[in-house]
Amino acid sequence: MSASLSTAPRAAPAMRPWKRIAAYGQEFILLGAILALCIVVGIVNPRFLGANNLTNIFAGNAYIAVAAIGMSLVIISGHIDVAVGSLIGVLATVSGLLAVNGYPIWLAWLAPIVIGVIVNAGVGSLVAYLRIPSIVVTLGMLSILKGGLISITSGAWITNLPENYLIAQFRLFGIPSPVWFMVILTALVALWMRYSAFGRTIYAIGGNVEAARVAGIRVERSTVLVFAIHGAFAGIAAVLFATQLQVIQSTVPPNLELTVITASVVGGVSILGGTGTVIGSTLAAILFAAIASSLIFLNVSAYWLRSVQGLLILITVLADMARRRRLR
Amino acid sequence: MQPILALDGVSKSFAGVHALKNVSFDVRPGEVHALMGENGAGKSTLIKVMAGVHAPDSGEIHVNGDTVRFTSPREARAAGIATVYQELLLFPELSVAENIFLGHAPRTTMNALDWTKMRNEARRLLDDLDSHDLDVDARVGSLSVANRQRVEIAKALSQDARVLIMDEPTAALADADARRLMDVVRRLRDRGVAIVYVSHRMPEIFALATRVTVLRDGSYVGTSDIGDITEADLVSMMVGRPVDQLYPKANVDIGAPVIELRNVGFRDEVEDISFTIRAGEIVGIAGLIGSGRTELALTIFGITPATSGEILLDGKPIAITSPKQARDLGIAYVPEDRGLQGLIKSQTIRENLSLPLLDRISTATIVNRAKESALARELIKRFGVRARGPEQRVKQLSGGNQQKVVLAKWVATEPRVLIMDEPTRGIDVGAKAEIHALMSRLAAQGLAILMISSELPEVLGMSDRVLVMNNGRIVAEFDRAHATPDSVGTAMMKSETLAEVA
Amino acid sequence: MMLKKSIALALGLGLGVSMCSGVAFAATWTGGDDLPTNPLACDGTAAPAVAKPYDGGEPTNAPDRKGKPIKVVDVPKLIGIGYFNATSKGIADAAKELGNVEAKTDGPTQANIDQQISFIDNYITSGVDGILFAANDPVAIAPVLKKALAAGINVVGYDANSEPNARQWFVNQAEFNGIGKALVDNMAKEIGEDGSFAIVTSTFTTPNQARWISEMAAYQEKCHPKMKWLETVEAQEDNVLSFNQATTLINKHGADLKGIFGMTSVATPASAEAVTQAGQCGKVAVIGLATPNAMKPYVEKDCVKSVVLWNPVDLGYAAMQVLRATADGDLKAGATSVKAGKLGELQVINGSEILLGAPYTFTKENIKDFDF
Amino acid sequence: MTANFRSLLRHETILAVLLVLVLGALATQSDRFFTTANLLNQGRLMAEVGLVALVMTFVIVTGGIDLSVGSILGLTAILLGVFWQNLGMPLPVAMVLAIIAGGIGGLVNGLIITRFKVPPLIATLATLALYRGLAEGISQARSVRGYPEWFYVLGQGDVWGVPTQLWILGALVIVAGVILGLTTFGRATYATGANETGARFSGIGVDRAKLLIYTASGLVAGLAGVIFVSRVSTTRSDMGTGLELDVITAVVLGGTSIFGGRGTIIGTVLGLILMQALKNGLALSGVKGDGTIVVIGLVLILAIVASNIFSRDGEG
Repeated sequence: MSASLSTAPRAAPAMRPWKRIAAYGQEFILLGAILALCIVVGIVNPRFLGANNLTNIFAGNAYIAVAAIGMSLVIISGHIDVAVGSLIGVLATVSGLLAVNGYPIWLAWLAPIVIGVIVNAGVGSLVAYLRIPSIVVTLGMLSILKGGLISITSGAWITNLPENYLIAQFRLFGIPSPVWFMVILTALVALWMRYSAFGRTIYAIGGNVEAARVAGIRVERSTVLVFAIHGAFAGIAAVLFATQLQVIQSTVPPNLELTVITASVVGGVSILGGTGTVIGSTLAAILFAAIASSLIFLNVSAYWLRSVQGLLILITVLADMARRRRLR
Repeated sequence: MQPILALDGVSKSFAGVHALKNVSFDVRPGEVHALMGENGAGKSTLIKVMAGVHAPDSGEIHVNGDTVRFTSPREARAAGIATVYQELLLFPELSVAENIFLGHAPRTTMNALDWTKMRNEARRLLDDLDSHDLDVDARVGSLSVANRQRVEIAKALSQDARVLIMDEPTAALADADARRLMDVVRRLRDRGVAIVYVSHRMPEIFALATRVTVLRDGSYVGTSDIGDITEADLVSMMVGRPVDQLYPKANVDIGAPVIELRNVGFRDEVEDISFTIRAGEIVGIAGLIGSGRTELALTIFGITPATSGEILLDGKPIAITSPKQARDLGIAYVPEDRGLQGLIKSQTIRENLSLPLLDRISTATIVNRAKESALARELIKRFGVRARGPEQRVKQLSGGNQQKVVLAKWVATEPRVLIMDEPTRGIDVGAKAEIHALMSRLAAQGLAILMISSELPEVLGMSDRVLVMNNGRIVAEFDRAHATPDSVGTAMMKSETLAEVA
Repeated sequence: MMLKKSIALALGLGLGVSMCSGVAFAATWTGGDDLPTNPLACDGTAAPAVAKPYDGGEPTNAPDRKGKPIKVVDVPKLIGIGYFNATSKGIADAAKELGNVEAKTDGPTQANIDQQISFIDNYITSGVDGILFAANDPVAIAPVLKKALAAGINVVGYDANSEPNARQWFVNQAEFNGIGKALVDNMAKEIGEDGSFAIVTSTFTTPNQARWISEMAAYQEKCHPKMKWLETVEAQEDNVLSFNQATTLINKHGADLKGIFGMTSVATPASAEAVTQAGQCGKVAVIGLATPNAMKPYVEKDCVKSVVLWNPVDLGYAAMQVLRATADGDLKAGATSVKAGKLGELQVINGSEILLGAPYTFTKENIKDFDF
Repeated sequence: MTANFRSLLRHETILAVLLVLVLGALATQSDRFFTTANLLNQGRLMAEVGLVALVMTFVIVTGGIDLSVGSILGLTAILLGVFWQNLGMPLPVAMVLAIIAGGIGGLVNGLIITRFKVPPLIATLATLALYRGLAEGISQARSVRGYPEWFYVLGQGDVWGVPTQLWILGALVIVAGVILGLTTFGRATYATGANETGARFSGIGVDRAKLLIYTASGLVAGLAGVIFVSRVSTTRSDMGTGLELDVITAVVLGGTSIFGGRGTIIGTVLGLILMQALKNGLALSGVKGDGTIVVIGLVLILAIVASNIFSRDGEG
């Protein structure tokens, strides 16, 4: 061993602080945007900051945040899923049907997760082993799930749900369970993405597939697994979605996939794969909910609501691009 | 000493084409065994067989005398064989430490990744490689090629590699970085690591290797102790015939000035550049990577248009704001990164050749296919591209032939000024000589040529004048007679700042 | 850099302008349409019936279908929602009862005008004898319906009308002003003459809802002038969105909000749920159009006192009966009433419309008796 | 023709064979399928999707995507009505201006993508919401109806027995086919999609090409919007919702690689016809709408699987 032949080790130059912030910048931007929004709207109408309204902002869209967690994993691994909305619709229906037809409640909660895993493992296999671009597979799945759901249920509403099935209406310490789900799952996945080998594998695959393969990562298997995990989150989201009200619509929520993808992407997950965190996507989902709510509080005509939302998405994305450029 | 890794009569074919025919090769602890051959000779396949990427069709692999069969890169790595690939298989979005430990990171008792340990270990490995200046938290995407290389080597070492395979590790490095790398290789060798070293650079082979093995057309040609062989022997073993003069610089009458730069700058990347190139003149630019050489070329070619100064063509000031405009003015650029910048690899030779010429072979914007094919065939012939025909896809060609396609497509635009950035990087000896000959011929036809190269012998051998760049500026100028390795090298290294963005 | 700044500026300006214009508009707008309204008298005396000549269309060279088996397709606005499931059931019931009709329901999965047109177009080609429809847009659907008439197909609408001359008859579940009156009167009864209320609707482009809202506004102005109209929010045909919008309304207006109108069978139960989950049962009234099954839990818990709706099963049933009568030649231009199976005689109004009856109000007492 | 002439031809062959099989099968299921009237009518119904799909082929060949086309269609439809009725412009002027407005929408997409380097998927996801929102805000949910009779020729009329919009579609198919297949611009498009940096370094005006393509995408979406208004005689702000999925499905079914660099107009046209034939033929054979969606989803996946398997050895 002839270590340190030359100069004594110098301390590595510390990362400049603003660069560190820039590296996690999207989360900060989103957090700032949420706070700024709350302050501005709170001044205009203090009721916006009322406990009920804040709870609603967090709880009402928690299922989007949960679905966006899985979506973020998929996008970080370099893929995309445009069928997630249809999948959630199907899984919510399955869950509701089990609940009203006398099956045990735990089965009604668990089945959507299991089925989500199975369906998306299939999607992942097509993507990984047959090398079909994920957008193509999921575009096909979108049609299949949507059409299939209506063929089978003909869109009949599911009513008479048992009281103890409605998990999204449970509260713990006064906080609705969807908020707990959102916060705990986000935290767990964030930690898992950072501290588990598989979490890092997802970044590796999205960053450079060839390098991942040579590094001994089983890319195909990992891809299937990422889709399967995404299916599990879609299942959880579906249960939250299904149990929020006492009626299940058993159709596909319109444009849900776009909302989920937008949350991931605005949350800082690069559509090119390899970067992003689930904290960002959850913050983005909260931001959207806050925007939707604040527009009502600000008396913005509902006619203009969607333009304002579109503009805000655009501004967030442009801010993100500017930040990334600075990082370079 | 017993070889740690030995291949015995290994053959491998792809879709019926033999890539390796009955090749035997071995490497012992504490030696550097150089593997040489022209592109397409089977070096890459051999490396991949050793690394477990390809399973051989026949023949045996022995590790420490035991017969093994690798079914995946993972197994080869478990056997202590690590590979540093030419294309640097790293994850640009992840940190240095993480890249080093991906797939075998230290764990805490909870089986979670131990980031503290990972960073400390990475620090230790990099310090071992004398890379104290490399931040373990830096994003790999923000590092220079040389530093990425160090990360790759650290990654190989992190797994206690007993055999380290290095595929053209210096191909993308400037001289100083290459020297630094060679020090690392020596140090590893002294530690008892067995090193398989692939390179086209003769001086390196003679400086480092203990033994050398030559492949040609997938077959084993021979192995020799480095002391028993000369450069000329090696070249003829590789090519199968003696090669002509190495730097065929013709004496050309230097004509009128073609392009002149006056205080040209781009932001703070290149500053205050002034020089003139005349017809028939080859001007070489030497400098380290990051010295602003390529940035200068990009500015002249309009990729990053000049932010100050002026450029004159035939004495008239011109404004270049896009590559398209540069091309139309008669400036051609054979770029540094052949695969990314020079070619559309998934397209055919014909399509690549015609891409900068589309306007000339089309009537009312409709491309004339007959003209295009004729042009492609003519260029393939004129530049000696070895290909099945114009409809072959570029990605199926060897590096040298790809480079000829790049050169051909630009020469076909009939430029006045030809900028060549690393024109022979990663090209085997035979093709290199052909490219140099072409360059000479073009100069003789009256082109003004600006050549950028990391290989000092090439710069010195081909240039009429040598400009040395450092830190974005031209710091020295030598005419052919005064440009020696010493003088140019000293100018390059002067006030060397390791301007690594960490 | 300049460009970047200017674009950022433009975006900012655009945002500001749209926000401001939004605020400006907020005062004047209700979510209704701009067609003339015709509010009923406050005390419920029926408006004098205006005799109007038949203004529907006629199929060209329709074969004699009297008593013969016919194939009928029902193309609702969209499939997969409770309301049109119920109408579809009514159609199937009537077809079964009649015995000589083969009926099926098919349609787009979203309330999409072009998809609905394509569906009808395909069924014209496939050669059906009769088409039942609920139009997503009265004008957009007209050309394809006229094409059906030209192909000799009997065309009858229900729920949402088309231009009159593009179909033969339209089965009107309840007149717009009748709905408007029923909803507003019920609300006034619950929250008092000076209460304030808000509306959750599907989209502003849905013609029926926009019409109802206009009629409600006109009627409220005329008969309950002290009630305060807070605002109208859009919630698509989406359960969870409706719930979120209703909850936001409750949070925004706090104690000022006394009542919520749900304008669709999706919005009403979701609004009731929002009130329930906010613990505002009894403080915020929910009145709206909805199907009884979805409303039972809230009505039974006294959170919702009254739900206004016609029976959509009856609506589908009547539409099928009318189509059969038309095909048989029993219902001709100028008729004043038509026999509709178990529903008995239905009146012809407005020239070519058949009135199902007055809207029905479900309450705790009677809601158990319905299952749709 | 393109670099991957052979493998492309292969996909198109598979597609053509599939199309013939489907047409044959559908014809045996319903004798009303293979009639001139039905086929022409189907042409009318697919014109809007077809027009947008032509330029979408260019967009996807450059490696991009445009999700905002459905919203642009809705926006131009609304603008047509507003220009004509509220601003009192002559209808032809309003038509031209509405189409130009569509082009501006596309241009904005292009600017966001080329100047700010925002990935096209994200940029057009944002403008998808923005343009739809503008349509809603401008229209205030009011429909504009009652256009003069001559206007309906565009969407409901015939010229020499063939639906008017089918002529327009046919003409644009030829124009798009020639541009993509034969011209220097087509080459630039392929080169950009296969390797953008390489194309730029070869003197191709990559940004200019992209700007033009996204602008054209907006223009044809605008044209489709005007035709659509003429076909359904009214404007609504929700027009064209979900159009992008149909368009992308047709283009991808036609063999255009979602990663860029590959694809032909012929393929897109085949994909389009296959999709429309399935929709129509299955309906005529008694399959309901929801079943048809399932079949289209399956066909999309299977067609790409098949062509991947057949062309795998063709990849170098």
